[in-house]
Amino acid sequence: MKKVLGLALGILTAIGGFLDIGDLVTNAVVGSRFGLSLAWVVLVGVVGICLFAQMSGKVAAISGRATFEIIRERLGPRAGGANLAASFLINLLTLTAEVGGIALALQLASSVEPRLWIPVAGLAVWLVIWRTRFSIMENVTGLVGLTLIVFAVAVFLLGPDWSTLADQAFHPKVSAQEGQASYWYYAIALFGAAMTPYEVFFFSSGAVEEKWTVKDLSQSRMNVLVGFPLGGVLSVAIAACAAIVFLPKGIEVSSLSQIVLPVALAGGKLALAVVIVGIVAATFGAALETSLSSGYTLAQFMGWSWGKFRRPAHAARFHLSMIICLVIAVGVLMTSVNPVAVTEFSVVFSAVALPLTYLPILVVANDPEYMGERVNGRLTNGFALVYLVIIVVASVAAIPLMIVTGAGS
Amino acid sequence: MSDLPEDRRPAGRVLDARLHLLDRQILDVDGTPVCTVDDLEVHGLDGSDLPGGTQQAVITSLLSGAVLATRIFGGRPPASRWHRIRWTHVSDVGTTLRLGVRSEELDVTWQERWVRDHVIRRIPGGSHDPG
Amino acid sequence: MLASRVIPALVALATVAGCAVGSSSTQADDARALTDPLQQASSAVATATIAVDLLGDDRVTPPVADTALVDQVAVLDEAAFAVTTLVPTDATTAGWQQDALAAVRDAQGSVVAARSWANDAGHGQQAVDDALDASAHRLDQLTTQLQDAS
Amino acid sequence: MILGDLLDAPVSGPSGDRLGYVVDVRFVLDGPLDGLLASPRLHGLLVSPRTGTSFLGYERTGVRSPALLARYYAWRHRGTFLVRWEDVDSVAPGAVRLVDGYRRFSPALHGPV
Repeated sequence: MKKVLGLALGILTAIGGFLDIGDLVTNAVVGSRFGLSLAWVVLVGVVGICLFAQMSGKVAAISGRATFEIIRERLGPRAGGANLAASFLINLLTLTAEVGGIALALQLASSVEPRLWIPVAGLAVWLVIWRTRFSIMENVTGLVGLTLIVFAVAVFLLGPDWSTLADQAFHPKVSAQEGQASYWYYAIALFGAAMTPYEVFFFSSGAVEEKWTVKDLSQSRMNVLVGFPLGGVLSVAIAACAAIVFLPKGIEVSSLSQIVLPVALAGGKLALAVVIVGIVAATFGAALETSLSSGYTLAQFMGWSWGKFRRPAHAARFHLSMIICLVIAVGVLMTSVNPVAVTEFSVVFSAVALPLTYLPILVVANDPEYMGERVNGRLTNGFALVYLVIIVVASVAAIPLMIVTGAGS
Repeated sequence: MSDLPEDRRPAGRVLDARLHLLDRQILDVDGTPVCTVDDLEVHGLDGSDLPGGTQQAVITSLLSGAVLATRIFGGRPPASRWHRIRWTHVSDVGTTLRLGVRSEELDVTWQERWVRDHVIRRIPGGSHDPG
Repeated sequence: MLASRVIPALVALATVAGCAVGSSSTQADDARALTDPLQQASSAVATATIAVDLLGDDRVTPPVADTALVDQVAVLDEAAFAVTTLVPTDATTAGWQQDALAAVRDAQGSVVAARSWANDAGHGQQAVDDALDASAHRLDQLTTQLQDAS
Repeated sequence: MILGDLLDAPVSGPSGDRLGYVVDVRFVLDGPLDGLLASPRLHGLLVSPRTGTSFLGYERTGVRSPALLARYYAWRHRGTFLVRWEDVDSVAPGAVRLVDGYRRFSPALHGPV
């Protein structure tokens, strides 16, 4: 019984933890402009993150080594250091977006302008990192984030024309008005939103934090293989809501306040309250994960003592670097930069940086020195190579497409 | 993989520096991360560095700190800025290097101690287990 | 490795590319450059309409409606900026620009009025809805006209 | 000397002809006992005709999968050889010179590590 509960908890947390501000914004924007014609990208992204997270979790559980230790060791200080610089900056960008997302969601709940919420949100994130146990932190935000299921409920309540939605999803067409370049630019953005590198840093370091062993692998595999795809279903539901309400009216999503309107239309104030709680939990959870990831990447590269399971005094530089990152994120947001715009950039750059983290993990997952007999099987390697190609193509195409489309505008 | 003759099989374990030593995590006797192997110091047994078959050369210390910056950007730090961990302290070489001493007792962790004493311990809750 | 050096440069480039709406050469180019902000304005007015209707039906809380409307004010600001910074090629397109600016300004008025109403300070919902409808209609007409010209 | 002095240094033969670059340095744990372990004895240098890029370990270990990656890295570093430390004549900053009659060995690592 206890085992079943543990399994259920893990899966529910994975669903709730899957969505962050990047998924929310990108799916809604894409839904309002392209309907469900990019839903296939979510599928590709979800399979990719399952594969990648599963591999890095397996490496961490068996060898006890987290992702960035491996990157440093395999790529050496120069290539590894460049990788660190890129990953760290993108992580910081994502952290900024998430903290901004918390503030925007709190604005919806209170009408108090986001600039007043930003320092509060930053402080709250830090307090949780400073004082709360890892498992509590992960389970609470994950479970509360599960309330985002209201997007899926809203799709049914809106009573859409299902054949239109199915037609968009299964026979993707690019409207003449949007153009091929925009379509593919948003395809990469969606892919980057589903496969953000911080999820992998967090997942593998979390495995070390929670002291996973080989025994925990089947549980983690279930969490990933069931939880992430269900999280992907919620992503598509967000896009569907926007496709049903906004696409016919020619409305382009550019703010968080628009994303919640279809839910209110479908379910009234109650649904609205639930979705706001869900967005706060999802962005707050992701803000925790990205802050920790910035500490993890830096500490693992430098060989510092790290981990939430230690007292802050026993991982001093790790905690100091997270404090500095949060201060920077809050500082950037206080310049009145639009968090939604920051989010859009962060997901695209996530796609750009993905090969840098993916390749070393793939290599180590095949190294018997680390993995013993549990090296990747042929099937996993087959999939992994297909994804290596997809990831490299997306990474190379992202920036040219960004320039051609003027960042999708 | 090549037509070259096989080297004689050595008596001890073979360690290729880049593959097995450099950039690996160093853990202390309690399993606390200390630093990474940023470079290695090698000396001849008679103290000179000359090759030429007259004498053996061995690794005397693991280095960390400023040598990382020079491995990335080039150049060579002055010897005064090398932080050494004597090979004497190494107890095991695997996917990590284990030491037989505690992290506290080593020179290389001075920054960690400085940040701990001047910043982290001064913030309330910094010395307690997460609740 | 390349990424760390190239990214900042490309961000700058992308930003510049994104802002390069201002200068254009033919009538068709001008029409196209004006259509984008007009569609943006239409999107803002349509969002405002949804927000007003939902508030009228008591399906959203006042803070959400207010936030949605403020966000649309910001979108209209962007649209107005894009229209005002266009350099027209000739007298005809200069006329279009004036029309577009008037339509966007009108939309701004409607959304601001809607926000006043949402904060219990304006006229009744009917008046607000009518104003939004009229703005939407005006924007649509002008957009169609410009699309035909481009 | 520190290892940074040796790694990536150009290697030339006895007559000054350029042979390649030091891509790795091989040690063997059979030196005099130093604390808990034997000290690692400098056994030889791995010299590749091409420079740069990490090996990712493919060249010398038994790792063969994913096959495409393994083949690519093995191909990039074809021609790599091992020279023993006895066969090194001198190490000046940025230059390694080998003795007359130096011998090349296969760079492969023996058995499971």
